[in-house]
Amino acid sequence: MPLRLLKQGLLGGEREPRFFPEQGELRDRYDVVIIGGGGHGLACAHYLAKEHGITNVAVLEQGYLGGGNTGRNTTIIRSNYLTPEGVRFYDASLQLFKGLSEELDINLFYSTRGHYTLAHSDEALRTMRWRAEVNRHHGVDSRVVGPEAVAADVPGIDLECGGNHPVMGALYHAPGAVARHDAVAWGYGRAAASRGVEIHQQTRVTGIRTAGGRVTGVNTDRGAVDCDAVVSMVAGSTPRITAMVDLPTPIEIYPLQACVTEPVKPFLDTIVVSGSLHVYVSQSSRGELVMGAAVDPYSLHSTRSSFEFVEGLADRLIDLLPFTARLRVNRQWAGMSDLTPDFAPIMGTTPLDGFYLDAGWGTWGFKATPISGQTMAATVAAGRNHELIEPFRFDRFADFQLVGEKGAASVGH
Amino acid sequence: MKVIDCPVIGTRPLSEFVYGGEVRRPPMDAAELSAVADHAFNRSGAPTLLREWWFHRPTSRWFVLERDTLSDRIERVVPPEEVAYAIPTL
Amino acid sequence: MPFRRSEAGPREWIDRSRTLSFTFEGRPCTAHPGDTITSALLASGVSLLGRSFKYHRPRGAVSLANHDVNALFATDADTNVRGDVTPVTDGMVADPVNVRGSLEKDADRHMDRFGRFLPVGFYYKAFHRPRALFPFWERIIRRRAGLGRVDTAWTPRRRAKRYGYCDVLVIGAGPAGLRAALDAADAGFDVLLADENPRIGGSLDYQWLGDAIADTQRDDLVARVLGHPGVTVQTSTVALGSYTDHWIPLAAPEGIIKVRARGVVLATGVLEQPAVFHNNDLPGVMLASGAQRLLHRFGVLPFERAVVQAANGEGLVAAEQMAAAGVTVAAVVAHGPGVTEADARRLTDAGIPVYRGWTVYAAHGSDAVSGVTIAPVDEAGNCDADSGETIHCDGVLMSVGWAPAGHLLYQSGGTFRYDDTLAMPVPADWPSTVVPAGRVNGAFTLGQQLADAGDAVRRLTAALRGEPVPPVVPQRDTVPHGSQWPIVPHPKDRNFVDFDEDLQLKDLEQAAREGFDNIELLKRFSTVGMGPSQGKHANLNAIRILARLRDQGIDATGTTTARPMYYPVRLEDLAGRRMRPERETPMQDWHRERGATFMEAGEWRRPAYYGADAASAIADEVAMVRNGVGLIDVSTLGKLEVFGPDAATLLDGAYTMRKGNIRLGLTRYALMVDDAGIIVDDGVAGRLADDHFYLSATSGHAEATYQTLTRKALEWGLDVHVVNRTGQLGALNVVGPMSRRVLEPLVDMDLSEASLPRLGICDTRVCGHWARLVRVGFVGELGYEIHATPAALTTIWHALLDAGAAHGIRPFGVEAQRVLRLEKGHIIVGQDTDGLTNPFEAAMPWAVHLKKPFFIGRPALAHLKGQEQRRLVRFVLPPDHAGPLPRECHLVIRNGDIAGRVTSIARSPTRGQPIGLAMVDRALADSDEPLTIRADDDVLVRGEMIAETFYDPDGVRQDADNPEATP
Amino acid sequence: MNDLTLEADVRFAVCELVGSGAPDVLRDAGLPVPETEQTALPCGAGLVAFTGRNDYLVVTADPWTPPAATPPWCLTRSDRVLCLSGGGWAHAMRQLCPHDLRQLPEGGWLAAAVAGVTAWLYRHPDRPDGILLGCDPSYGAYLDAMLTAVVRDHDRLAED
Repeated sequence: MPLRLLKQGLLGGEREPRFFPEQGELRDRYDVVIIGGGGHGLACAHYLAKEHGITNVAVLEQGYLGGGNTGRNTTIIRSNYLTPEGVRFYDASLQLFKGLSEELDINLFYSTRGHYTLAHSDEALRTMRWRAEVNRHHGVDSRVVGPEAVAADVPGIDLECGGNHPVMGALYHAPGAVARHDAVAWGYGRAAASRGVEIHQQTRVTGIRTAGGRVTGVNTDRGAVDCDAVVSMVAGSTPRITAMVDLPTPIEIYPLQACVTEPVKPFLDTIVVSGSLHVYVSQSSRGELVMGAAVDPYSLHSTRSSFEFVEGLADRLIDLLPFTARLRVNRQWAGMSDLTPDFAPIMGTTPLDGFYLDAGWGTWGFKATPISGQTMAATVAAGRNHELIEPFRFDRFADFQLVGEKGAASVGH
Repeated sequence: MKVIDCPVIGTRPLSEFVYGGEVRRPPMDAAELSAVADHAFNRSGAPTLLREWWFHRPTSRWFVLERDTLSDRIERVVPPEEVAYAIPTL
Repeated sequence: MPFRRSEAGPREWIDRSRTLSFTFEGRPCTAHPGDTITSALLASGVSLLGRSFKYHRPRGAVSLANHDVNALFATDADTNVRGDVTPVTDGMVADPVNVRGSLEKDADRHMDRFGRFLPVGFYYKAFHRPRALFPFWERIIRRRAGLGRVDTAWTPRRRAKRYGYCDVLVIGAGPAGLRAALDAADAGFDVLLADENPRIGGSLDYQWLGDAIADTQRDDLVARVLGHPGVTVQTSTVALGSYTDHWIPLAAPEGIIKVRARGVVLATGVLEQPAVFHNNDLPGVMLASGAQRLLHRFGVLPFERAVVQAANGEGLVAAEQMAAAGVTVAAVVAHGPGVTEADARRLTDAGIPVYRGWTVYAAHGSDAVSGVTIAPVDEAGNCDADSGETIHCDGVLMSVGWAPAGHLLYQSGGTFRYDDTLAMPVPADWPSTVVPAGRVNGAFTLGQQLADAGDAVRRLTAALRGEPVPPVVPQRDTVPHGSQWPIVPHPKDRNFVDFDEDLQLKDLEQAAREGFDNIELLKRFSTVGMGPSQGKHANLNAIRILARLRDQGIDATGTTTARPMYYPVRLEDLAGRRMRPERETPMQDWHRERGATFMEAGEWRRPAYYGADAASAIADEVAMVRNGVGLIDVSTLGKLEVFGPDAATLLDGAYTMRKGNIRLGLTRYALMVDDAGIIVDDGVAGRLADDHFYLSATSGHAEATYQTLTRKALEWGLDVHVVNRTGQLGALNVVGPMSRRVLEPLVDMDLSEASLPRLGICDTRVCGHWARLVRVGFVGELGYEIHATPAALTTIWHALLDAGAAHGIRPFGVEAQRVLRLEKGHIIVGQDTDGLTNPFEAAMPWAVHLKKPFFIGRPALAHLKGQEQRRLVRFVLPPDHAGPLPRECHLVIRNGDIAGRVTSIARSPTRGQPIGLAMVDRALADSDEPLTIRADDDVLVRGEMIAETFYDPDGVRQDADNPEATP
Repeated sequence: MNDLTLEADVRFAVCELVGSGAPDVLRDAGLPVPETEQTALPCGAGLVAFTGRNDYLVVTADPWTPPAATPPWCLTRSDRVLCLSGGGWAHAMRQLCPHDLRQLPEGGWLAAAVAGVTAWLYRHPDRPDGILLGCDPSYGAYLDAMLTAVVRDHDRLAED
């Protein structure tokens, strides 16, 4: 029994400190206003305070902490991307994740489980090899394995997948992990608040004020505040924010859905993804299968669920893991993904001085939480892009310098 | 499942359609790079009433629908002539 | 008769004349047909049915309404089976889940004692320091996770789903639902009435049972509904959720029905809510409605001596029913205005002691209730424990209030507000075509329910007819039906708010204290409402607790989202019949018979090669095409006909190369890019008339190319018809030096270069059938693509095999074709290009005719020309290259960094050395440096870039009149 | 339950008439000309459907050859045509098709997705108790297999 629990058990919960201070009034002025109290926004606030000493910071959240995509994703963390810039960025994120429970003193249940991306065609297998080679070049443990290796790690898998899409191999990514998504936001929020950052929930930004080509403040439904810098970290709400400053972006919003089954005793220790079958699945520490698929087929600003999603997912999952047919779907939900044309994020400075963007996360925002917080904080502090995010700069589209992550387009998540 | 009511082909389930994205007009010859990039990449991402292309597979027919991307309501079927434009030819 | 069966009741579901056998934990048990696992076990005197998720506390039956998630069972073919609603079948083998050993001697039952050390959110607070120890703790925690165990040998039992349609879908066949169904059907609507229970009648069959008026109305309603031709009844059917545009999937016994209704009446009723007191989870503590269901449906008396906690008239009725059935009601404790002085007198007169202003403070017992302590309580809910009294009993009935089963209304866009009198949320607003009726809408008396249903159908009828919708005639009850605060603190806690997740009052208080004082954060931190019952019994009390802590109203506190599914549903039921659209070419059977190994190409399956051994088969197939004649089925190619005066304009606008100046009877390469200049498809465009072109497209992109062309025709206002002939025509390619000789006798025309030149296209007759001949050169030999109807193609295929037999003709597959085209240096879109490759990068500047004023992607390509940062290059490895070949997607390394990747590679039988294509950095492509490839095991392989085509650069082999090509 | 039978390969000559002048050509050949898009008229055992701008699908028992002049262009098709008949046909089709085919009147035509692939459906007045289904020949085997499975399940349920 850990001492921490022994103490709370014996002394009672009254002495437990609050995670987040009671919310006060908005100040008139902040150095930095971060829009979006999800993982990214709270992480950025934390690193601004911790690593750059900038503590006069407000995080404005229209709903509740971590209530957007931070609390709606399927918690997968990996760095087996296709492009060198992607691999470097996500590997840095993964390294931060590993020490994060200790740093934030909250158990994120960061759990390295190994990650299989199944290939059902020789085309997919080629892409797996490409990713594996780029990963290995950058010191990331990914390799192409045969169907037998998949079968050994995934009990009960039907390598024939019902006959239409047999598993021909897989990209195995040993560092692939899961973590409690909510806790990441809470941990960062607590750490940031402890250094003086203000977190304002149920505070909606209604406008961004500019003068002379730079940001001067934001308007909210609780009043206006002045500030030198605004950082937009709002994923699915990005186009609404960029519209406030007339900044056209290539971002489109698509719902991304997920579901869980009732809890059963753990049988699946790894994370399994199939791009061809549009399924990804892992089993949580509660025993639920956590599952997702591709984004919805058309753009929409909504977190409504659709029945087609669970139908399709169930249909394909039981091709892959036939025995799960008897499991029951307990709950489904959706988030709003902000997709870019090259499947890479848009980060850093923008043509508007003092306005910083952290967006375009598509379906992989959660895994980038620590590193985007850290690099965006550095970018805001220095007023120029951190070198790790320079390839993801806002104006790369205007220059036709897209990131090649779309090469792995056949494989999601 | 979403249902699309169309005056031409009747009430149809969404699964019969392919989404073709918003209606946009390309820049013509000798456009600035910025205009080209804007057309190729930028989109009306914020919630709005959007004209979009939708392809109905069983009848092999394209429709332009005006849809509210926030409420998901289809407000109007737009005649294609309204969005048509001429292209320069040799 | 088992000792706990009651006298037979008028509405019971069981057939007492027959007996079934089943086993539970290995012990033989009996049941009557109609019994659920829970009712049969209770009837046999077993009250301990399960163990809780976290603390492994003993649990029993609570609701008998599909909410008893602490009484889950495993059978040989299933797990997490809900015992309260799952019928016993003869020979069933049932076991509890989430126990180690037996239910009684569960090895984890001591977890309860450690509860104080496992407070809310404990797993966030410990086990992570030191980091190295976390995997150890995680293994322990993970072992404790989950409920039932799965068996990897289970196989899916997929059952077909179907669509269903009706004018009006009524969900819930209680009083309001029956009335609504009848009224809607009488109005001329086609009505579907669905109810989760095996019989219709709802609360009429237990809560109202014995009320003479109710009984009469029930018989009348049921008879009329069953007899009405306009009503279809679906029993044992759960409405899973409400989705966009009135789609409501119903989980019916025969499989899921996806219903689209024009209008929906939600007569879904209310869910009885538990009281929160010490040990409120002990077996023997039940919802009053649960006890009524048990008694009236299954003829089971759950107790001998019970205490009833009532905050409403429903609780008193339950007490009276229990007493009438032979249960000794030791006391009714009642607080709040829901039980009046007159009510109390009625019971007292009947010999039932009533404690008004009292509440249940605690239940006692180890594995079952043995007694309760009751205590006075004030209006604010403060309990005077010191004045408490202890009563011996073996059962507690809780009747302290209700929550609306409003999930589908919420999902339909409805909203709720808290009604202080009824002590429950009631619908505030809803769409005109999804209407609540009955108790879900706060109409509690039978009269109110029936009137409310009538009013709901009147409004729905108007909405469906497009008439003005009349205002709501309120039918909500004005007397209390629940307690505002059915929650009692206790120094020893174990007063559970959420039975699924083992959450006690203190846990929610603690979560709020730590800052999780927003209802959504409270839910996520504490996990309240996240278990299998999704908060059906927990959410309302959790909101009450938070509201009180924050000193704000229930509505201000908010609510969590009611997400589908209403009840968990099996993946195999969601999946339904397996449908995998698969396309076949006219030759598919022949390929199978011929022993082809297939590979996937979208919905098609194409022969990869013929024969058992891949390497030798591919080598032989390549050799035969180069030296003799081969035959490949290319029916999967996209085939589009373009007709009309603007045909040339369309193609000029859609493809990078000029099309308008193609001469009649000739073809030209066709490359399509997107607005960003990225290659998306390639093929061949042939001209058959001024206003008629024939196009091919890649197998995987044919449909998309068809869609692009038809859309652009509209967008550009062109007079043109595009017809997709991909599946309507088969196609083959007969190719190799002998191909002309083999084909000539079968065709009605001269095949000389003059008659059908290279890149020529013409319609002719082959084997007497209409066919289209195209002289294409993908594999670099003289060859003829023959397009024909499926029937004709089959004939032609066999005729070619016969005619070519003397020349050793053989079929070849995609693998050989890939080698052959690589020798010729032709790219495969999607393999040699990726999601960002433009034609300049693909080393095909010749395919971009910027002289055209416009084509898709031209604006981008005009800027990108000469700007490419990488380029596709040809390379060779030394002829004596030993060891394994590098593979496709192995990296090109330059100065220790990534400088590109191999996109295609093969041993060229013709050149006698490995050849390939690689996409490399421009600096490297422009240099004359060697090409270094990092192959398997980090072996660096050195190759050389070459400019010329690997094979037959001048194309003499494709000359129909070349004596070498046509020996 | 009514019997359900599947005729898996109804022999028709099928062609597609595309381009201006198509109605005249049909009329000259004595074939019916539906006036509204997405409707069809019976033509012997077959039908003529008006599928788009100037586009017609002609399904006849005997091969029909239009004049060689273009437009309109005539394209021979090899649609797989199946017939599902028996009183339960509309109910059975609910497993494969999201449309409420009870609403499809006699003589009604519908181009719709069936079992996930594009098909046309026609309620021929001569076959009041059934439906003609046509699809691209490459999907023929698949659609046949799906319908066969539906019929088989229907029979099995009927036996129970």
